[in-house]
Amino acid sequence: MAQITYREALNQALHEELERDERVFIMGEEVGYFGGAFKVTDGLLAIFGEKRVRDTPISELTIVGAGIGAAMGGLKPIVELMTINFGLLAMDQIVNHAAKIHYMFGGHAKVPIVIRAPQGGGHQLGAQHSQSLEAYFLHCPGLRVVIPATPADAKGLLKTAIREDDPVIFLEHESLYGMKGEVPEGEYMIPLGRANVMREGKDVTIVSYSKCVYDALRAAEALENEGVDAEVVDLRTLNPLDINTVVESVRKTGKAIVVYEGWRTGGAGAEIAAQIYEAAFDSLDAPVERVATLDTPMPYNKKLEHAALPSADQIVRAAERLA
Amino acid sequence: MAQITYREALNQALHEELERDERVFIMGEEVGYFGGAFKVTDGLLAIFGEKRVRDTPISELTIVGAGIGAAMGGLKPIVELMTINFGLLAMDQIVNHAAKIHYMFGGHAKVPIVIRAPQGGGHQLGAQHSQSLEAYFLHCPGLRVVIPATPADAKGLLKTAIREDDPVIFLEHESLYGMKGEVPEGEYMIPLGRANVMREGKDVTIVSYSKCVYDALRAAEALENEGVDAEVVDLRTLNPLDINTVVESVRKTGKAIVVYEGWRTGGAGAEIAAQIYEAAFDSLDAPVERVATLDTPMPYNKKLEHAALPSADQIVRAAERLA
Amino acid sequence: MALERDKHAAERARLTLGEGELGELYRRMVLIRRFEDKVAEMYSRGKITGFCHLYAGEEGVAVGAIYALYDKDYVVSTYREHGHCLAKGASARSVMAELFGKVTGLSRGHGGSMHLFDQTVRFMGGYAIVGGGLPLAVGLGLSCQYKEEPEVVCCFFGDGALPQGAFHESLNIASLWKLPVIFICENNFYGMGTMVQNAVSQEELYHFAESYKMPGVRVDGQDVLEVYAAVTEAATRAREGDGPSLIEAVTYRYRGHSMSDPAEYRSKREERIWQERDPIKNLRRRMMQANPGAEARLETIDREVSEVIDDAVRFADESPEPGLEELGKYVYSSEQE
Amino acid sequence: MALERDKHAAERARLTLGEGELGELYRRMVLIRRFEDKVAEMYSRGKITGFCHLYAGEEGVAVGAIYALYDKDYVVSTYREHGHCLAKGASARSVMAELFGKVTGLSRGHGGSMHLFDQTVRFMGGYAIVGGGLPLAVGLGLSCQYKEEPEVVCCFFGDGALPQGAFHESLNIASLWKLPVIFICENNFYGMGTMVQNAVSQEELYHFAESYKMPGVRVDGQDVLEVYAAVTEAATRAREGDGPSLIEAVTYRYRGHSMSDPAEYRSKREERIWQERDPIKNLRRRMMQANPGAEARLETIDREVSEVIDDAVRFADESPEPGLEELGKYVYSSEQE
Ligand SMILES: Cc1ncc(C[n+]2csc(CCOP(=O)(O)OP(=O)(O)O)c2C)c(N)n1
Ligand SMILES: Cc1ncc(C[n+]2csc(CCOP(=O)(O)OP(=O)(O)O)c2C)c(N)n1
Ligand SMILES: [Mg+2]
Ligand SMILES: [Mg+2]
Repeated sequence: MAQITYREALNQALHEELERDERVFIMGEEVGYFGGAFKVTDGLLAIFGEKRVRDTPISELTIVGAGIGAAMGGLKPIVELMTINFGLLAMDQIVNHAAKIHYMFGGHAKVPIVIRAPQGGGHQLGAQHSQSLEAYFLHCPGLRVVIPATPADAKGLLKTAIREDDPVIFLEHESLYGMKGEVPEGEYMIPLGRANVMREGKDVTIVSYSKCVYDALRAAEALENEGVDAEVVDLRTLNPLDINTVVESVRKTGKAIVVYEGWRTGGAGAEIAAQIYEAAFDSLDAPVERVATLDTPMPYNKKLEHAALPSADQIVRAAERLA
Repeated sequence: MAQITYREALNQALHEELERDERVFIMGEEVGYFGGAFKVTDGLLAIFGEKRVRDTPISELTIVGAGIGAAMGGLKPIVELMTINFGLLAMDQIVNHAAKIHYMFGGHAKVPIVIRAPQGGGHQLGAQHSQSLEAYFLHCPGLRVVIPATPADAKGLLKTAIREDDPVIFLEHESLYGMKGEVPEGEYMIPLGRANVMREGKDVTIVSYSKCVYDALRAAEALENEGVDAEVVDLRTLNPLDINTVVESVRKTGKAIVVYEGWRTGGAGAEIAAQIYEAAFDSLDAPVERVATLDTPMPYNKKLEHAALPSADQIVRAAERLA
Repeated sequence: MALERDKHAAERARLTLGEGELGELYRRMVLIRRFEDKVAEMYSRGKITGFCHLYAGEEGVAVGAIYALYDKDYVVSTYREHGHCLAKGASARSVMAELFGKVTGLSRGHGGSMHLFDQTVRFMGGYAIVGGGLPLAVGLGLSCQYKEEPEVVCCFFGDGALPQGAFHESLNIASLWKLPVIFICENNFYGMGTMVQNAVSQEELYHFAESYKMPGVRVDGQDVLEVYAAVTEAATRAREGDGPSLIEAVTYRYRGHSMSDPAEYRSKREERIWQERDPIKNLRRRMMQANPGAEARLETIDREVSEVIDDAVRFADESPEPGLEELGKYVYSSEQE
Repeated sequence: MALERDKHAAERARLTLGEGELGELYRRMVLIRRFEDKVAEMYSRGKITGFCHLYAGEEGVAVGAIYALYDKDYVVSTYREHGHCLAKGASARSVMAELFGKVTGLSRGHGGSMHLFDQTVRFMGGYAIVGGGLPLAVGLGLSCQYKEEPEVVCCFFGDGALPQGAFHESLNIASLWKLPVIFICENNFYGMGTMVQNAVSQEELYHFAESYKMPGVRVDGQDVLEVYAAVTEAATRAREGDGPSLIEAVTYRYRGHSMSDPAEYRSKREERIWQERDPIKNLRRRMMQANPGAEARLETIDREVSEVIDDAVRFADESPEPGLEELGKYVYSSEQE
């Protein structure tokens, strides 16, 4: 299998789906001539032309809304938000429209749109450019929320997302674009709602998604040296949420740490923890630990930013508290 | 003490604060001549004039943004969003601006704005007009989130909110406006971050806020007949969150039910539950029960809407499961 | 690029349309008027609940505009959409049933008055966020252009939507991409209790078209034929690939903003003036002038419409409510079956 | 209401301003240019990180506009705000320190290049959401009007912000309420890699003013005096209660969008043409024409500015980073102490 980057894996998925289905098209700011702010759509304009790879003005609300309308008109739009931070301008179209239309019209309308967006901190981009907002979309029935950690998942999940009939929020992590991994060529799809046990272990369950999965894996290695055998679960999608895989693991280990880059308070980790308690209360030896971003806007200073973000270190310390 | 409605209590708080401080003013859609879509600002225009009670066009993003700018310019704006559903259009100004400005400018700027909005379901207004979105604001450091249940709290907390130096999201429930209660006249302030034990009990703790507090109280009465003595805690504010009062109660009762009108998944109740577990794990006999709105957009049909919303009945059943 | 209002357009349209067609326009307007009157009655009897915004007085706009469209053209509307939905061809039965919250309703009782939808007649929904429909119309327009189909999209919204950012973004993009969208602003002078001059810096709303380099025109919304003529022209443009237009139809809502608004901010005098400019009476007068013998036919239409409305109410009343098993359905299409 | 460009405005301004004042304009432009060059150098040496958008080439706009203001007038800007912040009077030291992420920086190292703020000179912040600053400027304008103070607000934004709903909403409200806001669109032809004609349906951006019934004018942003003259006029209007204006300043950024953009979408030829229209050279030439003896003074200024910049770098370099205890501070003002 080829070793390619997360970015290339996404590009491959887009390429294949554009080729497979005439109704699929991409639109967003700088996705065409510029090749995407993070170069995810690089080269696609040259192959598929302006109709299928469409540059838009800076109008997040209407780009998303137009994607919804196009989906209702029978197309399969992929809308790229340059980063999720700008998606806050489109919340009305995402939450009040995309998520509601199928339901409020009694199932008669469908909105097969994929809204892709990079997110995350760690590059000293400051308070307005470093957010991880998956919790907002998790708290909105009608949306699917996909958040891949590996190049293979990025490809497999994006292809699946594009073929869904429901609106999908597809969140990429800015720090992962350059990461390499093995990615199956051609048709490769991963169903939504299947968590991935990335590392088996018996002493503690570390549940995570997106970039934090790597912090979890690093922590697991460190813990191994301390004689702690950690299991690492990558959720891959937050809606549907494969809580069963998590619960099975927690039943085995009796301990759980949830790691996520959103702010700690009210983040996806609170929901995941709550579901763990609800399903595996009797198996838990101690409360679920949450390792997340501090409840502060992201500071620019590198040292401060580093301290605000979750890290392998913090996971190790959480595991030690549980031990 | 006078018995007045929640609506009148809010109106009184606004009236007093407008009188007390020249810098305080109100703006929003229909707040002036119309007296507010829910009549909360009724009569204020006549007393204070157009400068202090300002009707705006339908431009949620810019009304909120203008409130932020006015606050930075030294005023104390109270911005009314006609309902929180329309606040989704202003998420960028709320999350990317109001919540960030103090921090990202190193403490040198202040944004003393109050954003008031009615929310909630139960009036057959359908999917786009029935949401309870407090969880979005809870998951945003930099914002205070105030969500009163009683007329007295509505007054006391609004007056406090107006005098805060930080941005406050002040969420009212559409079903409460007509509710009566005793409200102290004149200067009456309730500090943020103090939960209210509305009913003492020893068998189970029911934690709630806003309208659901009344469902909790009704459930407590019903449970009394079954010999279950429930304690009911009204959180009053979600940020700051007075988890201590809750934990103290749970330490006593060993059982907790969190009741909230947001969607179950990813709602404020997940965070509250997670914090209860974290602080009182050893006191808990069973997992915290969550009673919330079903994870579905709100249907119009009355019977369906009723079934989607949390209710006293469901709380009673949750308590029975815990018993 | 703003166009001067063409004062003869309506008269030319009358000459072009046969008496049968004029009768059809009449029928649709009467249908909507009677429908709304009945809705008001049913609302006060508690059969209809929630927010309910009636279209009485504005029939000339929906009917004139939609009559200028093909069946396969799309319509996007607001919460005040009963009229557009009926004009586009949805059955009175299924609209009334939706308002009654019945499973036989257009949206299976999930939507209610503000959220009608009928894919079969390409009525693409009523939306309750002011300005929310415009981006959707842009997307539908894009889908027509993309598929190289001749359809156009007709998007209705109120004067209250003008100050929304979505208006600007949508017109800008529709113009840039030359999308086949007809933006129809129903200027009834009020957004709830706010007069348009207190909400929009430019009172001649059609002038906004200039910034976006698209044709803009103001028409008399109380003259169904003038609306018809303007939309016909805009639709032709759009179909020929010449892009969007903005049409400001000046009109008036007879009732309050919603069933709970007594409209105390308006004067009785103003209301009376507009009642005299009634679009139905207008067309009736015009048809009678051209052919005094038309009266019998118009009266037949009136009677037929009454029967349709009565039948719709009966149907809605007798229809079952959705069962509780419907509650969790339709959140995700994948989980529907 | 769009105004014709007044070709003699710049020359009139030159005659009005004394040589000392012209020298001050020159000093500020040179300060910004040297500052930005130094920032580029420090960026490549890893002293400055994150996103960093330089203002080189556009100095005429910030300097000309802000020179037309009073000290107590407000300025609101974007992520490309070093120039506006310096022109408004912030010290090079505290701006550089902020870029270095130091606690002595304007925002204590919390903000970085995109989020400068200096209340003492009424520089009300750089914001990184395209269009995000406009509503804030409206609010600041409202606060001036409310307090019945004569201050005005000058709000800078790029051509890329035009398609944002916030632009429309803000101009509409500012016009309705006659707020003292000067909207200055820095049209440098690109928003990242997107040319303005692919983003805005109307290429003459100042024409948008018409819809909002406010004066709109296009000026040559490479002529600091022309900018100064236009903003002086707009500020006078605003101060007299006559409301907002829209000024489109045509300009050019010499570098890529940010430090990481090689600007491959532009031709070398285009870049060369604009280098020839350099605002600093322009003013220098004009001053020398009027008085050939000015050269010595200009060279002194150049030298002084170099010293200021070197000092700023030294200061920034030697300043301490914020301690970890700063991390949780400033989330809430109540918890700060
Ligand atoms: C974004 C948003 N803000 C506010 C409202 C509340 N609201 C509903 S209708 C309305 C007035 C709209 O007036 P207009 O667009 O003129 O339409 P009309 O009712 O006159 O047909 C308002 C403010 C809303 N539904 N959506
Ligand atoms: C709402 C939003 N969308 C997208 C971006 C990403 N972005 C940053 S700058 C920029 C281009 C802005 O161009 P322009 O307004 O012309 O300003 P210039 O950079 O030319 O000064 C874009 C798309 C953003 N910061 N905010
Ligand atoms: Mg109206
Ligand atoms: Mg630009």
